[in-house]
Amino acid sequence: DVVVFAAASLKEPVDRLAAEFDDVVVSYAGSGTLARQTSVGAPADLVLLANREWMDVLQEQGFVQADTIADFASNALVLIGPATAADVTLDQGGMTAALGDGRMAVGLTGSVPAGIYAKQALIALDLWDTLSPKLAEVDSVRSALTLVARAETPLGIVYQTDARATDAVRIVARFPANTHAPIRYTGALTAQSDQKAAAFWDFIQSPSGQAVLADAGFLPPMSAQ
Amino acid sequence: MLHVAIGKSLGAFALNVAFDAPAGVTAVFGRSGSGKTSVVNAVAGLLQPDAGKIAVGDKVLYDRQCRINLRPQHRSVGYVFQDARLFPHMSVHRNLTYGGTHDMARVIDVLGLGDLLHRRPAGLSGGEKQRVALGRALMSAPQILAMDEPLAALDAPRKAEILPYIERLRDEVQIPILYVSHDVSEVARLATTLVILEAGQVVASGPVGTVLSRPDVVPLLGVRDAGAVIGMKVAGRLLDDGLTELTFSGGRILMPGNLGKLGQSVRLRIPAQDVILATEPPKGISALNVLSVTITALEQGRGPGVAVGLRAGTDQLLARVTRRSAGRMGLAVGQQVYAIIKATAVGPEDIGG
Amino acid sequence: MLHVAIGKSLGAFALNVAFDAPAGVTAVFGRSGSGKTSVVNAVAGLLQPDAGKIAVGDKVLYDRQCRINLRPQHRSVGYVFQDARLFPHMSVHRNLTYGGTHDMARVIDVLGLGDLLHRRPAGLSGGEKQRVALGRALMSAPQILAMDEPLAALDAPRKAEILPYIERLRDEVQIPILYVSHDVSEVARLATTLVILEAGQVVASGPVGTVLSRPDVVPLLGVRDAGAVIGMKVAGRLLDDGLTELTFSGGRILMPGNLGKLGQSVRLRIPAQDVILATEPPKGISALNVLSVTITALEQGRGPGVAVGLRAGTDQLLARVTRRSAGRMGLAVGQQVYAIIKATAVGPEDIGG
Amino acid sequence: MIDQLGPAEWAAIRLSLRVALVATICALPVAIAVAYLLARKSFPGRQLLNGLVHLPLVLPPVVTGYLLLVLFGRQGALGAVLYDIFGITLAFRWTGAALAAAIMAFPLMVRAIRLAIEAVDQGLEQAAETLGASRWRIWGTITLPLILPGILAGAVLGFAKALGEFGATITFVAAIPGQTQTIPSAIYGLLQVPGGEGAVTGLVVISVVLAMGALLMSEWLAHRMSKRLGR
Amino acid sequence: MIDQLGPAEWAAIRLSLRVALVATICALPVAIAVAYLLARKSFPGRQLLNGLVHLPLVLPPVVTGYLLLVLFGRQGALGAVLYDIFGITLAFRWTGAALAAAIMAFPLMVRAIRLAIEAVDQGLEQAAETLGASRWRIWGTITLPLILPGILAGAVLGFAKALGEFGATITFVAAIPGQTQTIPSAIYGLLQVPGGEGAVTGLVVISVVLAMGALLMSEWLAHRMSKRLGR
Ligand SMILES: Nc1ncnc2c1ncn2[C@@H]1O[C@H](COP(=O)(O)OP(=O)(O)OP(=O)(O)O)[C@@H](O)[C@H]1O
Ligand SMILES: Nc1ncnc2c1ncn2[C@@H]1O[C@H](COP(=O)(O)OP(=O)(O)OP(=O)(O)O)[C@@H](O)[C@H]1O
Ligand code: MOO
Ligand SMILES: [Mg+2]
Ligand SMILES: [Mg+2]
Repeated sequence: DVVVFAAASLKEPVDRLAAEFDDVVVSYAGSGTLARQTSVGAPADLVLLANREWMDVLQEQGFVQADTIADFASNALVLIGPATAADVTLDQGGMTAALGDGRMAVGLTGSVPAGIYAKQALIALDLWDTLSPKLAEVDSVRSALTLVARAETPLGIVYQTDARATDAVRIVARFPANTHAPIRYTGALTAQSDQKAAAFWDFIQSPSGQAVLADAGFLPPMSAQ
Repeated sequence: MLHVAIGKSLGAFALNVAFDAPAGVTAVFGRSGSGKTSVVNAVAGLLQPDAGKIAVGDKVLYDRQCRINLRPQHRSVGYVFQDARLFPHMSVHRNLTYGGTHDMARVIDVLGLGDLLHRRPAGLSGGEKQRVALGRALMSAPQILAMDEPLAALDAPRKAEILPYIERLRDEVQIPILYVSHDVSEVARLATTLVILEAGQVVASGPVGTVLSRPDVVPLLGVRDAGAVIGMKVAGRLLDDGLTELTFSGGRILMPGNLGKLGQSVRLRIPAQDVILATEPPKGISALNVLSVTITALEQGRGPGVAVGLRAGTDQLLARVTRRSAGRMGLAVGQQVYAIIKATAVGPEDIGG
Repeated sequence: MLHVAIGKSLGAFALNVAFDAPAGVTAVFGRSGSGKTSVVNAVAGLLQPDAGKIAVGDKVLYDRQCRINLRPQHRSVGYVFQDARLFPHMSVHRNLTYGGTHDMARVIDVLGLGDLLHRRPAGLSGGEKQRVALGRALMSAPQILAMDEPLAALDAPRKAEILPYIERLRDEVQIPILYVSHDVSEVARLATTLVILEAGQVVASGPVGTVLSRPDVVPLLGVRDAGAVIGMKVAGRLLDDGLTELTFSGGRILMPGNLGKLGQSVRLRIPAQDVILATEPPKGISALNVLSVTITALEQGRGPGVAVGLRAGTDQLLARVTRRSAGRMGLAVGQQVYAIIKATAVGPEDIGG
Repeated sequence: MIDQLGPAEWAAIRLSLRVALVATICALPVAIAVAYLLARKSFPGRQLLNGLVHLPLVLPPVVTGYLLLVLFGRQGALGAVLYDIFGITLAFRWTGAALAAAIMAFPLMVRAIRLAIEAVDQGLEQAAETLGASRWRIWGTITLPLILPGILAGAVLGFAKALGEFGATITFVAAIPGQTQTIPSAIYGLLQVPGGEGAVTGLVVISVVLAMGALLMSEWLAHRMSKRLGR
Repeated sequence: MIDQLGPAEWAAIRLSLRVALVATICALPVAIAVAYLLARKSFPGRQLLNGLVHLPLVLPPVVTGYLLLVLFGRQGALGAVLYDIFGITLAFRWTGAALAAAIMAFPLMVRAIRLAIEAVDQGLEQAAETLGASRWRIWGTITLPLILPGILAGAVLGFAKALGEFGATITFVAAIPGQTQTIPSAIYGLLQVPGGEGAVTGLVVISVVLAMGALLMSEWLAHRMSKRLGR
């Protein structure tokens, strides 16, 4: 079997991609967990991470084939609110008004990729100092989504792809791409991978593969934009 | 004072018991599994009968028909459990005062608990434990005291250590005492009333003297334990010899030891096997007590013994002789004979106050 | 056969015991806390002494100096615990055969266990439990049998049910038996040798008859339990009367019941308090046994009693009379008197085989 | 190791201690009551209650966290009631973290205490009854003191579990530094970034020391208690 | 609910059962041995062992998972030995999932069994000694049968915990469908996709039913056993 380690937020499209092949199995987890597992010799043939930094670590240590590293998708950061919420302007006044005495759900701003990007965007928009005490940091971007969907928090920052997951939320603002580092989904074949893994990796990057990702709301990789 | 008339089925075992316990000690006697503990538990409220009534004086503790069933807390039954059940995490003093401090000083004094107060139950000997349990029950000011084989777990010296306390209790505390036991000499020494249970039924009950000399009760008690219990008066003391003189309707009897104050009533148990019969007045004999008696009954037992009912004055005595002796002496009902009672043969535990 | 000489300190308690137990029953007697169980545990290997030696025949079980200390598994001590300790999760049959199947059929027969084999310990009465425990120990083919108060937890009827089994054992099994008890009548009935412990020390030991009639032992036993134990022979049976005739150096004695086969040796305990003395041969009296005896000692006790040592033939008897009687009859050492022993006064548990 | 801990980590340590202590102390009476019910009473739904108590043990912690959110969130059935009537908010407060920790520790506490209650000699309680003591007095003076060692064991076990709880806590109340970021959520964050190992080790050592300290103390206390009972 | 479960979910259910069963069965003998040591023997390091056993209870599961990865990964101290000598790989295999589950369940099992051992009347073992039984025979015929109810309780508790374990498992062996994806990691994955709630509910219900079933069965078995002992 081809074993793929993929970031949890990729589950929807990658499941569909894998279904095209008979013998591809995918294990989902947070990018940090995947990277650490790969670095102790996990039997992964292909790793798909939501975080460039970990890929660099894996490359340095020689766990991945450097020449196969490539971006295969990107994403956008959005602000979500409950289904009934109105659009929010991304400035001090708009944000505080929308927030009221509630909190804003984000991934852990120190470690979860979606949280790291959210922090960068808020700093760039000069909102960090005002909003950082009002954050509710959670272990994954999906937990942030759940908090908004359950109306526990009036706002949350997630990927554009996540916002599509439930009718209980709607996108109330989009963070301009220049407010945060590019959200790059990077993949690479591991040192132990074989021909079949390469075929799947090629398929992901092929137009039909890209169509599946686009269908799930992902954007094309930065290089292609 | 205490009226019990209850029915209860416990699995295959059916309890069906009715008796009245007047003031003084009522002994509940019977072999293992006969239902003694169940009766006491019902009185204390730890076992709910299926039917019947339990009352102390005019306080109804349980009445099926009137749907009265007081909780144990409200029954004022001082219960001394066979296994003491002292609270292991409390000092003796806290154990004693748990249910109240009624008559505290005197209870501690009577039971000799003064030196134990600051110790813990785990460090007490079996006898000490039972004394504390007794004290604890008494200090809760009970209207009736129930003791379930309080001495069964103890060896003879410990028993001897506690029995006098219970006697003092009976004489000093004016409440009915329900006393479960399977030891006849304890029963004879302490009880005024005796209830004998067998398989959950009362097979005999009444004043202890009457019950103990009933021939049909003998097999329940064991042959060696049959005997008469006679009320006597202390008539004098023979100081030189350390003897006490007792009188009763049939004459006088000398007993070793100091058996109470002059004029006091005492109860003396005379085991049937300790009575020797003679057709002529014996002479030069070490037994001090020779009574002139009339034979009222001769009953052949299963073994080699013959039970001889005797009348001494208005009291009944019981003697047990071998069939051979009975034949050789030509014993017959109505015959006048001499009963020889060896003074030392009646041990201290057979002499009740 | 069994040699014990050990020292052990248990907290504040110091055990220091030496005695030899020949074949037959050696009773270890003493009040609660005197160290009886500790001795038996040391023999069985459940308690390691600090010093000394334990041997059965020439098999050394423990020797401090030679650093021998056999594990309980290798001691072949059949131990009957006071609390039976039957394995609750096994049938009686599996319990019995746990340690072996030595002489299985006979053990089951002797102890009357046939009907119990498929039951579980929880359903057994106390007496049945002890019988199974005994059978289990026997079937492990022990070289010595140790019984720690096997009857203490039982009521009188249960005791009476088991004692005959133990007697048959003593007579049929040729191994030494160490028998812990605090009941003199049990001891007198079963034991050939008696070891009395007090506070971890042996205060008296020797043949049971000798020890029981030692005046200094009387306070350890309790006044009522002193008495002679005399070896006798079954000389005849008076079938009509259900009596057995026994002879000994001092004459003949008639006892109720069937006390063994013709010619068999039996041991008879005659409690001092059951002997009446007379200066003239008594006539027309229900007591069957009148022996001509010589007074060998007169000992004034603390109470109103006088202990009278008697010689009947070559055997020693003990009588206890009141001081008043002793005075009135003018008893003196060397005097020839008559001892009257009431046949029924010796109960079955005082007659040993 | 320890010197690699920044102020955020120390805040997490303080908070974790508070959360675990409060969780243990508040859950204890409930655990005792439930253990008592399960040990002593038979009522319809007894096995249901037993199952419910064990649920947090069986479910993945995230699911438990989600259920807590559904029940105790602002829109949740119980959460709304708590807020409207008592003005209590659990969401994103350390109190919510304590609730999550308490619920996860609950099965362990109940089991330990239930065993202790089942071991109490009911004869002693009967004796107290015949001495006229009310049910509550019996409970307070006989049963409770006798099961104290079991309660202690349950409390320490619960405390240890509460210190280690992560999944349910972060799902229910997120990880707000100083308010809901406990040691485990700090550790989780540190593990997600390259090079966080040093601080992780420091935090792990501290939580191990705390939990083991509690454990040892409880064994020592239990030993002393049983000595006092003269066993 | 149940009908929303696809083949991957059913595979996860089968795998979870296998993992939980194997974990319980393999951990049981070790748990019994450790419980016996803790209950009966005093040796230097006893408290250390006690602490070690409780460690998985205290640590966040992810940390336990990482420690397992570090120890039992192919590069790990123990993992390398196991591989070189026995050819066994644990990391990223279902056997590793079983190891993780076993380690997380271990403290619960040891505690339950230890209590049972402490409650055995040693007088019975002494009686067996005097009957000539060897230590092993005593263990097999007396001690073991008497502590069976405790072992059963420990096993079921461990089984329930093993069914629910997530953090350590996903960290140690990832969540490879059909190989290491257990019910909890399947739940985690489903929570990441739109509309996964139906299947999540199905999985939750199934794991609750499995654990509760085991729990009820154990209570019933324990009841029967104690009846057989005539209590
Ligand atoms: N809850 C119960 N269920 C079934 N049978 C019971 C129950 N309680 C008692 N029994 C039975 O009732 C009978 C009487 O028991 P009880 O304890 O009253 O006897 P006892 O005379 O006190 O005996 P002992 O002298 O052994 O203490 C026994 O056969 C006992 O097995
Ligand atoms: N392990 C121990 N540590 C301290 N003291 C002990 C220990 N074992 C026994 N003792 C003490 O040794 C003494 C003798 O105990 P032992 O059990 O041998 O007495 P016993 O004669 O069998 O008493 P009983 O008739 O009550 O069974 C007692 O005072 C007891 O408290
Ligand atoms: O689950 Mo991720 O690592 O935020 O894409
Ligand atoms: Mg009883
Ligand atoms: Mg003893």
